[in-house]
Amino acid sequence: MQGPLIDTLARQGITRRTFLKYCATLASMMALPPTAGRAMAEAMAAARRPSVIWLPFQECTGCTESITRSHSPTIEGMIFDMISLDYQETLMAAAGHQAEAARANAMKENAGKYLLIVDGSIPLKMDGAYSCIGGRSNVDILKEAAAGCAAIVAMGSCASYGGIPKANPNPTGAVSVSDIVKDKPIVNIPGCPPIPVVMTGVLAHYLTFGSLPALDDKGRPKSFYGDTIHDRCYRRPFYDQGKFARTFDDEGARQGWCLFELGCKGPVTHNACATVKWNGGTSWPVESGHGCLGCSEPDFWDGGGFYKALSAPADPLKFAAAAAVVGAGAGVAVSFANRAKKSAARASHETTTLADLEK
Amino acid sequence: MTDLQFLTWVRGPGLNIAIGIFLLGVLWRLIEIYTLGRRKDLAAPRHAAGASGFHTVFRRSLPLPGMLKRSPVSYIGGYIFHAGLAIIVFLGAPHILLIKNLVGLSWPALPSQFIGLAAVVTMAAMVVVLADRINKPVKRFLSTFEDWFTWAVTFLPVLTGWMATQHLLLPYTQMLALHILSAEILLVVLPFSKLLHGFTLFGSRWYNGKVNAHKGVPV
Amino acid sequence: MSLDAIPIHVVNAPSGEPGLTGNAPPLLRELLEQVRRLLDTGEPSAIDLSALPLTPADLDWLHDKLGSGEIAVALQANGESTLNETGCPGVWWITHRNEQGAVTSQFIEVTFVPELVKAHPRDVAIGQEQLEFMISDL
Amino acid sequence: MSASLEKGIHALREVIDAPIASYFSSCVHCGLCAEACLFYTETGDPKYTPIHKLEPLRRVYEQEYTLLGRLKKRVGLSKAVTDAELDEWQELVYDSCTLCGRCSLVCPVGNDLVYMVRKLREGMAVSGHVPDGIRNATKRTVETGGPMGLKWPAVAHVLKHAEEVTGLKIPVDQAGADYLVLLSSMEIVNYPEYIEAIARIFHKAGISYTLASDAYEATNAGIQIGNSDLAKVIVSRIVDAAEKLKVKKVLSPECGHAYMAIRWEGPNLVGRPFGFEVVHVLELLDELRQKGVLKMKDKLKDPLILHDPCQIVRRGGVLQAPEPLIRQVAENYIPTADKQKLNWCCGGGGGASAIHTEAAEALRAKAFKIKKRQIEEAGVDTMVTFCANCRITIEEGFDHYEMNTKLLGLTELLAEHLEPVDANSASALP
Repeated sequence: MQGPLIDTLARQGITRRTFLKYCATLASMMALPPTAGRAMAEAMAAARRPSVIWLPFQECTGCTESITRSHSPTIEGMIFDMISLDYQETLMAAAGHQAEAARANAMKENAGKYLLIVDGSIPLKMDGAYSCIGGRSNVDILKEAAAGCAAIVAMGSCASYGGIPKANPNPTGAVSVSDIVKDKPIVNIPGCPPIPVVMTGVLAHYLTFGSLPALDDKGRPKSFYGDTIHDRCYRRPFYDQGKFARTFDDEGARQGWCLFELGCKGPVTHNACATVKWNGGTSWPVESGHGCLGCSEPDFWDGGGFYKALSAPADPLKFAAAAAVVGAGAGVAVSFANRAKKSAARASHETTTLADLEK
Repeated sequence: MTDLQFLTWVRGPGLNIAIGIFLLGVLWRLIEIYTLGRRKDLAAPRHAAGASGFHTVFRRSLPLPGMLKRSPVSYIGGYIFHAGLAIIVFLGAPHILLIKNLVGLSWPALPSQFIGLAAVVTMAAMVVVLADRINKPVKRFLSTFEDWFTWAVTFLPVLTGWMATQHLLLPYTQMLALHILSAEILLVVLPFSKLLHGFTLFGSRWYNGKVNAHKGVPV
Repeated sequence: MSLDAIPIHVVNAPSGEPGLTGNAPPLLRELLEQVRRLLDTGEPSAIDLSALPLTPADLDWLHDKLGSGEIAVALQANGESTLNETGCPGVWWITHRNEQGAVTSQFIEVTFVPELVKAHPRDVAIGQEQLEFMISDL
Repeated sequence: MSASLEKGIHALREVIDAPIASYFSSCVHCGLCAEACLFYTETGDPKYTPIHKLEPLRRVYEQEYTLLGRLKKRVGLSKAVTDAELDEWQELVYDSCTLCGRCSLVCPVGNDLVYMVRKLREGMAVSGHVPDGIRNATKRTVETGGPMGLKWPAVAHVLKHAEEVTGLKIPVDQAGADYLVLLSSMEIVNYPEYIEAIARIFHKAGISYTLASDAYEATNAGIQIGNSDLAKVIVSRIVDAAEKLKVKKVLSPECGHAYMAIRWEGPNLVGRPFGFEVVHVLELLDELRQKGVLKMKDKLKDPLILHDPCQIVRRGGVLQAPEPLIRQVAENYIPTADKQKLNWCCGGGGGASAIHTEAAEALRAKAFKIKKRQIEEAGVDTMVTFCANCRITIEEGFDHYEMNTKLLGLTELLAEHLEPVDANSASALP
């Protein structure tokens, strides 16, 4: 499978025009200038395939599913043809020692040049014993693989921020890639799972320009995570008008009104779902009638309940009643003291005489 | 602490603590104040139309003839920012939802653009009122640390709320968390500062009206 | 079962979309600049319509203003794409759709012929091979 | 802490109540009360802001009756009230406050500021932080019966003169009369015409009345200095006399503080409701006017304005009587913009007119500018009022600004224009 990507694609029945069209759309999504589409296509068509090592840690394989099941005939999938995916447990034919050997080999041959993709969080408790591959802990493998890589792509919320394994009370001591690796460029592609085109967009950028795209303060590509779901949501006008669905089966829900009151986390969630949508642009959670869970934000699992509106208390009031009782008690106690003091003052009143007017 | 953790804290434990202190403080202070008692007025009362504590509670919301001209900024600025705060707090959709979650009552909201406008107008009025406090000799003379502090504590929730919805300066999540935190600070400060006037003003007006109504003077 | 059978649908299309924002007219000036540049230097350029805050009404307005020209190209490549010359020769309205028919991106290109329409030399070379093969078979 | 200061704090501890607690908790330092105070509007000095005058009371309230205040005091965050401070505040509480109560009308949160000043004076008085003028007036009232040291023989002399002028008998110590008529020293000394006017009007109306030789003085310096014990001593004389003579009603003279003392503070000072009614002379006159008894032989033509004394109108509740009465006798009455309960004080109430220090007199003169302006804006040469204390202060103001304005007492004015008395009436002198 060596040679320019375009030939590989041609063999799979993807025409040059289809590829150009795809690159134009990809550039548009990544907020690159219109001319970048062609530059991208040219660069990628002729690109040398970089070695990619994909390490799965404490994960559910949802991220891999998302990428590999992206819409037919999988242009996104085709992008993977332009990389040399030297290690991906789920996809590779090799197993056991063979697989491990393949990884070791790729790392050695492409030292300092390979791209490392990680999905899943890394458990640290009990010396990382919660998740091991071939007898070695994830943290160990990560440190070794990271040492020789050019850059790391943290795929999904687990690798980016710890994700569900890190959810309170975090029994395995799960952490993100960036918690462990500090000296390599890391791009986070959070989401549970992430949107496939974001993944391919980042790969395309890396292949075209030899660098990672511009990142925000949470290490996410700005082009996809720059706006919140709420900002781009087609139901946003209903929010502005104050029209809300109050249950999942009321008139408001049928009318397609805003799901804020049903706990939609769109306003605090940065992702591209509202514009890119899912399943080849078919739909996305809000369009299907369910609020955003906020899956691409750090610690979304502990964000105070999926069905609780953002402006509602995250927990039920715990000590309001007790505080009221204590306050009333304090007030009554002070009032008793005050009344006693005042009565005492009145009782000890000395009738004023003229002499008292002098200083 | 991540943004979302911060937001979740202010929505959870932070809110719990703030509402707890608020309830504790308000009850304590109100009981402390109103149980101090008052002597019965033994003089034979004079009755006059429009003279009662109840009347004064409402009548005192309007300036006395001539006063508007003497201190237009206090009155107009004061009306605008009090009305603005009321509109934002009681007619903003997320706020109504919060109230609904806390006490179960709910009513229709105003469009968010209108609330945004109200916030801008409110902030403008508050800035003008602050400038007036700095400029006017009497206000400056009376002002203590508490006056500046409570101004800031009242201003910040409006500012952060508005900045959050307009996506200014900080990401929405951080700004929203700061907004909620600043509102919580306001709740905590309220019972122990002059902001308690939101409650005691009714008592004060009523007492004033009542004492003078006994003499047949509608005040 | 089609998607329409699912009884959740937007009865009232979200408002805010109709109405002109005033963002479209300046684009005409930009196009004029780009056409001048094309004539002076031969350099093609493009405007990414999906990256701009344009409402459907804005797009309709723009579409109406530019009108339609003589050439309309339809490209079947992973969904249909249309590359239509507008009433202003050299200005092309390009819409890419996915297989579901949804618009994925939309451009106005200022060029003599859109790059996508031209056949690439390497593809032409493949065509040449095919023709030679056909002739050799005669 | 000095013994006198201790007494002062003790007195404040006794008088601080729920309204005061509510008022201090409501104040937002908006400063609007300053705009209602003539000492501020005429001087522009922010220290005359009414709420500032109450600072010592606020601190005592906070330190004595709030939990936080007690804690703050304990850790030194709230400093105790000192003699030096009260000394400084004496000017603010007495010289520059006439208890006019205009501030209580404007406070947007509803604070009754004058209510608090009156209470603060309880503490100021017993801790000795009072101006000499008011202290001496109080002493004289308690010791001799009146603030000017006037004794009964002098009063009897004035009464005799009035009888001669009017030709009417003025009853003294007559049990069972309808009205016990009270006077104020100022009227006796400066405006004896008032007594003549009363004699004529009562005669005309055919109402029985009496004076009491042991309770002729209605003014009460005790409520001005702010000491309830002494005020009680003074007011008790009237109560005792009224009860002894079994009168139905007690007639308060025009004097504002006298009315306040006997009508509103009286029952609270003696600690029980009165068995008789207290009526202000204008209330009686207005009642007579409505009955058609008060007929004028002619009317005053000069354009004039009315000065509504604070303690009678704004603070006393005699709101409706003055205007119909002035219209009864004056053809060209010009209502001022700030009239009735909104009227501006003359600057001499609350005992201020008794303070004769140079500074206090200068301040009073400054404050008087507001009255001067009212007169000038109305463009009149005549002002009518119905309070002896106001009259003295206003006359002083006229002198100070060398104004040629005429000042008239309402009751006298009415008496002067009253239809002639029927000489055959029963109460006429033989």
